[in-house]
Amino acid sequence: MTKSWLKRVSATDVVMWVVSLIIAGIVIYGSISSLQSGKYDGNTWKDLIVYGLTQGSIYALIALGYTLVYGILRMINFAHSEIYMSGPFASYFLASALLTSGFMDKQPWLSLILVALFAMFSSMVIAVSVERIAYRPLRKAPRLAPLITAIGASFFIQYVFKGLFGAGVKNYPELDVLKGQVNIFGLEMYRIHVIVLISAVGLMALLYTLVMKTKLGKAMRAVSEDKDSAALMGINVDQIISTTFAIGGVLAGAAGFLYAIMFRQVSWYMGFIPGLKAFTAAVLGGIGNIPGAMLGGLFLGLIESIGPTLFLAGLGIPAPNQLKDVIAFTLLVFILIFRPTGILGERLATKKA
Amino acid sequence: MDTILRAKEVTKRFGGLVAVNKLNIDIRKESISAVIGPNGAGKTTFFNCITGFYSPEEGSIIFDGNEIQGLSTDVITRTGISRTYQNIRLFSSMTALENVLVGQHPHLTTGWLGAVARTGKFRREEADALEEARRLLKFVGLSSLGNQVARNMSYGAQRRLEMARAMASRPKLLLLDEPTAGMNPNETEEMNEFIRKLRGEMGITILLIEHDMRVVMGISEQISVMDFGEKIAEGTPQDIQNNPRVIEAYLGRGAASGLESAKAH
Amino acid sequence: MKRLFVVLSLLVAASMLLAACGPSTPPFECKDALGCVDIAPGAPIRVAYAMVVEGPDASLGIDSKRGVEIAIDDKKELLGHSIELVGENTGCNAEGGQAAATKLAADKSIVAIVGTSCSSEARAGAPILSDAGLTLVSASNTAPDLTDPAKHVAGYARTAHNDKVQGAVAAEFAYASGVRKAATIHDGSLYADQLQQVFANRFKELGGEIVYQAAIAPTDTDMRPVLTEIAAAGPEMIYYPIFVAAGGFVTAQVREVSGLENVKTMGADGIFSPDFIKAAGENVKGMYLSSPDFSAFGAGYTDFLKKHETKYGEKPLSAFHAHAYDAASIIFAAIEKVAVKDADGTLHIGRQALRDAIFATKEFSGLTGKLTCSATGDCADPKIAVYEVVNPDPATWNPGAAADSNPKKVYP
Amino acid sequence: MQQEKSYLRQALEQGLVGGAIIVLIALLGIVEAFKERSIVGTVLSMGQTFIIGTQFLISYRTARKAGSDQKMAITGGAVTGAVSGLVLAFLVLLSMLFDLRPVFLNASPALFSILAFGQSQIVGMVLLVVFGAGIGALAGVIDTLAVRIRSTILQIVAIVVLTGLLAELIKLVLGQWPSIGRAMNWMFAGKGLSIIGAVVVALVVLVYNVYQAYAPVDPKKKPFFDAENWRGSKGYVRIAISVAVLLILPQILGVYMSEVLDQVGLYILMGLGLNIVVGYAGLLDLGYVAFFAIGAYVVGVMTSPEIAPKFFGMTFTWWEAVIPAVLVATSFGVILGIPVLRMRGDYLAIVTLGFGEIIRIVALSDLLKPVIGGSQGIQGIAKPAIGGFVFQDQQSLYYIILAGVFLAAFVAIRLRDSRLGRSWMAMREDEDVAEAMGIHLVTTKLLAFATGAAFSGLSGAIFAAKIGSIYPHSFNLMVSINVLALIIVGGLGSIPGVVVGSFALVGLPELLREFADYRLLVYGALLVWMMLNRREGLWPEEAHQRELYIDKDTPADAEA
Repeated sequence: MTKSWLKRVSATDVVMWVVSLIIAGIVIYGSISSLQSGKYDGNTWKDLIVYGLTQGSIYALIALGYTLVYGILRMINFAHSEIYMSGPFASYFLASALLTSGFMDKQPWLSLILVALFAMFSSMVIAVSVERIAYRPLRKAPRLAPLITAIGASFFIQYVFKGLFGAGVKNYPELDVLKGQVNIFGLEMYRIHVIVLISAVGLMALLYTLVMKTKLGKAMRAVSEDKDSAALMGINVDQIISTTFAIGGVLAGAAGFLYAIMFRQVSWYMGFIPGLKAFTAAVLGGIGNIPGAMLGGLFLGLIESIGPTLFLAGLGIPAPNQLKDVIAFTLLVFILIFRPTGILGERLATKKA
Repeated sequence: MDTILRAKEVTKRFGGLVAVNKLNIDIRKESISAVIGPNGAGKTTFFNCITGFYSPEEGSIIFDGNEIQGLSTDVITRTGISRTYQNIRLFSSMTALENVLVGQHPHLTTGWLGAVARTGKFRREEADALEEARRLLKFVGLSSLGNQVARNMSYGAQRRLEMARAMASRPKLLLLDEPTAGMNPNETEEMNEFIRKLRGEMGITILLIEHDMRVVMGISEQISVMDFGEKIAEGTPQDIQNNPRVIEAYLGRGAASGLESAKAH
Repeated sequence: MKRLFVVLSLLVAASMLLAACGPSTPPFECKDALGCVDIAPGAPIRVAYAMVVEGPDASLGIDSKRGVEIAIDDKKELLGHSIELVGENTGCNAEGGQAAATKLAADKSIVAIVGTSCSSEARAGAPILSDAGLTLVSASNTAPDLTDPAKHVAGYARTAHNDKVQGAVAAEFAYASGVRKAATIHDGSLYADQLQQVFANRFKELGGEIVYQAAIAPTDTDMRPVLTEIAAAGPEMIYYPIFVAAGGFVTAQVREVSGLENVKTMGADGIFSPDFIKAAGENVKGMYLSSPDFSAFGAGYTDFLKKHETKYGEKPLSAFHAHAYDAASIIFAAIEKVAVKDADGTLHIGRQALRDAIFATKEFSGLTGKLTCSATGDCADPKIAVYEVVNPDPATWNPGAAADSNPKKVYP
Repeated sequence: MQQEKSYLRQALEQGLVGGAIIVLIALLGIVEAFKERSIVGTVLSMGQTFIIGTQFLISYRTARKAGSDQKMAITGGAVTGAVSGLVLAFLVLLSMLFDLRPVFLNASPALFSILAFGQSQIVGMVLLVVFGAGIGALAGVIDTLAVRIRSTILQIVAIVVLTGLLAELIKLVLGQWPSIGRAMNWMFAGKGLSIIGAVVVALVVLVYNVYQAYAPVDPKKKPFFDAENWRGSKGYVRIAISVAVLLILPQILGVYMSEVLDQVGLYILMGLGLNIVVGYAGLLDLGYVAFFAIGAYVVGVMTSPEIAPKFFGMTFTWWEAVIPAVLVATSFGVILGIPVLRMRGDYLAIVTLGFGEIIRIVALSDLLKPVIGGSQGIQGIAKPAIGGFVFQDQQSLYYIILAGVFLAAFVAIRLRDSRLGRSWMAMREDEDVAEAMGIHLVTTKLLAFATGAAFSGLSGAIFAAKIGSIYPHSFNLMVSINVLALIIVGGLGSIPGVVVGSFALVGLPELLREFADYRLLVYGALLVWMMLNRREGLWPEEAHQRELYIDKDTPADAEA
């Protein structure tokens, strides 16, 4: 019996276990020594968690765009990071117009809503146009072709924005209504964090309802399962795909807007890194899976925020924050080893023989 | 009795669904056997368990005296089991010859360095493999189509190419998943002849899944009938034709008439 | 392609025939060790830039390039010739620097070069340019080793100040203002890493303690985790000589982190710009910035800013436009000094003579001060001052020592 | 009538599209930036070429659609041209009404002055429409000409513009021999051609075309690269000549062109490796730069006098370091491969991408700064030397790169035609079935990964020697994306495709450096255009051409 058991264990399994054990060992040992060092009090951890969640909720919103598109077309929409960038970038001009006209001081909340809507709208327009021009003609092509167009579209959009609007960093106005702290359940939190968290969670809930409860959502799920059958059932597949891109664009625009009011800087290259992170988050949670993208985003934000301090600082590694992406990607590998289709699993119809 | 494959209490579940339930089947060496049953009876799942695509939760599969359940597909192939697929799965952008060459993979040994250095051994091996591939193509009647890309071949040719590819690994047991699906009566008859020839000339044991009762009754020596993942009958074609449970399983599914016509045949 | 080849070979053949028949003027005899550049009457004098004008670091190079362009506008003409600016993108990396240098080196009509932008470009590119007989004056390379006598490349000079000076002044100021525990942040760039290391070394020498040396990526936006980490080490000052985007994020977020509500903050010339003030927001008030001493800056600087705004429709993008202006001006002055005009009006510029003239620059009054080049090419007027931002409104940007200046000089 | 109407509507639409493209070009600052860059003397600047060229092409497209009706073709062309001019005039109008500059950086007075032909804006607007109509009508007229005349005219225009575009490079190459350089001076003006130069180029093209028209056609003549031409005794001569040309190329082209060739060569080397991973084995690897970095860093650490003595007590020569570099890169390929190769498709893509980033960040980190220099990089890396000869400059390093490329291509071809190559392709087509053929997936994938990593490591090792100092920033994601794009643009799975792709995506952008600001913009647009119009690549592998156009009724889908 032992012999047949051994036969079922390949060398690669052993290597993977060893790798996992080493990672787990570093994580556990690092965490214990960080916690024991006494350098960080409870407040520090609370802060780090809040930072992680706010950043993570932005990742989650972007990740939803990746996941929606992936779920329906099985393609990585590399240009999604630029869709995310274009919204807040375009609405920067609205924001500064509102600021110079004095309207923003008089009606800060209304202005913010206008700016947010404009950001979502701009991102949506870009998302739909990209789909129409660059992806739709490639519906029947093998998956590398749309991947390359996506990369091309991404460069194109970036450099068009840079060329049209300049290479410099643009700053969103600082608003008094976004400043200060509020007390929520006894926790002192910055108002801006609360706004970002609540908006993000609200949008995600909205999306979830849309996909799970409405007729449109049902059609989207049907197209995702099987395009040909969906078309036979009278669903306009192209239109559903466009709508999916539009929804992804709106969410990305919203994410960009939240980013812009939190960090107050927009630039033509701001999309690339968050896009990459959000895609990682989508995979982490299980690509094609909507709750997975949300979870993946929050998880990734959290790991980036507390990871360096928790895992690495205790090991005496210099400048651990520099390595936060290393932590994130290593954990991604670690999780995919044990759950090859992400934390919540892939929601795709996978066929085998 | 010389058994080549023995399935003992094999069970495969997908979530709550039991696709194969405590299946026991013995296959004699150099026989032609068939597994029949209505759609969704678990026949292909059973094939997938034998070939290692799925790992059964319970039970054991013994091939040539070794337990093979749960081993990976490539290892099982090397022990001498080969198969074709219900929906043809060729390497569609490779040529017919290349497809058969890939099938010979387990019997070629040259590695990375040998290929780069093009050693004498490599050249001999490649030449032999090519000759063998040509021979197999000729055997299935495709010798003129060696350089055709698989995707561009006719349906029947693709079926036969798939068999040539399966035979290239020199199996002791060949699993055929609906070899005559989508064929007209003439083609079906040719395929029957071909399967018999396979067993006769090459001494291969054949296990097939089939819907077409004419084929099953015509060439099988032993038939197992599955329904809802369980074996409901087993025996010679005559036994099966008269088995009331089998008829019941097929009734209402439009296959009863098939049975009738097979009887008349 | 094939056709093009045919066309070309025919052309070459034809013109060789023409050249054989045509009369040829006796050439001017060039005695320069590195050869001469000959400029026909009416032809422009070609000066090149080697800067990063594309990609994420583009603002650094575009900023310097504009400095050169304004210098050309101001100069209008040189010895009766117009000035033509050509140039290559260097990408702020070694391979880009090498490729650009190779291309510029192959163009025999180029007189001198303003560049490179990043120190890594200079390390890969300067030897190639220097070997080709060219002299390059960088406006923004600050890495100390470039002018280190052991490593200096003959044709390399710079108007940017050496990091050794700036980092040390920053440390001295910090210590003098009573800080004993400092933390530093760098962004993985050569510049920031070097500067914070010089700062840390000098600060320790003075008797202070470096409690934490952190690093971020230039593309990071959420600095609160790293600041939280720094807060746990309890510094009295954080020194982050990084660039506008990341520097803005650090400054904007530093007060949100508990434990850092009252920490002093300090940056360097990479963020000495109104853009940074705008990016950083309210929190920038009270922040210290080290930069060239503007009281030593020529009066022309405000004038320069005005021209910049008219010409490009925006404020300077980075910190080295004035250095680039000066680099170009030094080159122009040197050309005026060494160029020889012969009988038919052709201008001859000896490459070695030009190089010597550039290195001999003395008390040259430029925008960034009185410039004197050392034997290893350090031309900057190394007077570094520390300024305090007194007003977070970018519109009030007017660095100096006067009472209403912002930022206001506080050291030395 | 109906048909005519719909055709005119099409012409109108085309005009709007063309107008939008020109407005984009103008607002991106391209027109203004290249207003002084001449193509032909003072007659034609590059800025103008962009506007006129776009108008011409789009009108010509419209005219083509008219079919045989000559009047309609000319009208259609004129309509399209006029509409595109109208769109541009509208932009000028906008600029009169609003200050566009706070939003559009390049909407400067200078731009509108160019657009208005230096006239007042009102006059300029009228001129724009008239001029556009003229160009459009011209395009229409050309469309109606006989095929031979039309193609000659278009060729003349295209070649004159192309020569004008590359004039500087031609001058650069010719300038190596001062006498030739001087003798050819009359051809050039500024960065472009002189008027005489343009006329001469046009004449030469014309003469060539006339000659072609009357020359006897040899029906047996095969395309240059046809395999037939390269066999037998005649083939050996051809091969010998080709090799000889490759060997003297850097000496003819000069040091800058050699630099370009070197860069292209390094990317070919990487492309050949990634082609095995993606093209043969079908594994999407987005972190390929990691192995390039590892190769470079191993050479750096072993040969740099600043670092090597700390670890080895001595410095190694480049030749001593290159083997370890390739081996270390290969072993990293295997180490990375084991955990990730069980993942499928896009999971593999993101994990490899992550791995590439990990290597870069770790190289940059303060953690390893004492070992590999962190942000300060490694300097003083040794150059290869044989005997007393040092491969110092780009012209001599070319030979090292050439040797590397030949070695890699040789290995790639031999592997492709072996049992291993067949297993890779089988795996790419259908992983499950491949496994059922007895192919051990992990081993086979690992071999692909390791081979790819080895090529990349070799490329990195040569790169380190060429550049002399390496920094983590050189090893960013862009390199991986570039290599992936070039093998796909060249033709996935095709070895000549890798070469063509490298020249197109690495060589061409390097040659057209003056467009630095717009390089990636054009790169992006080109990638999209390529995939929409020529998906199989510039030089596709036979079998792949079929695979990239999966027709609907083919049941066997590799992705199923």
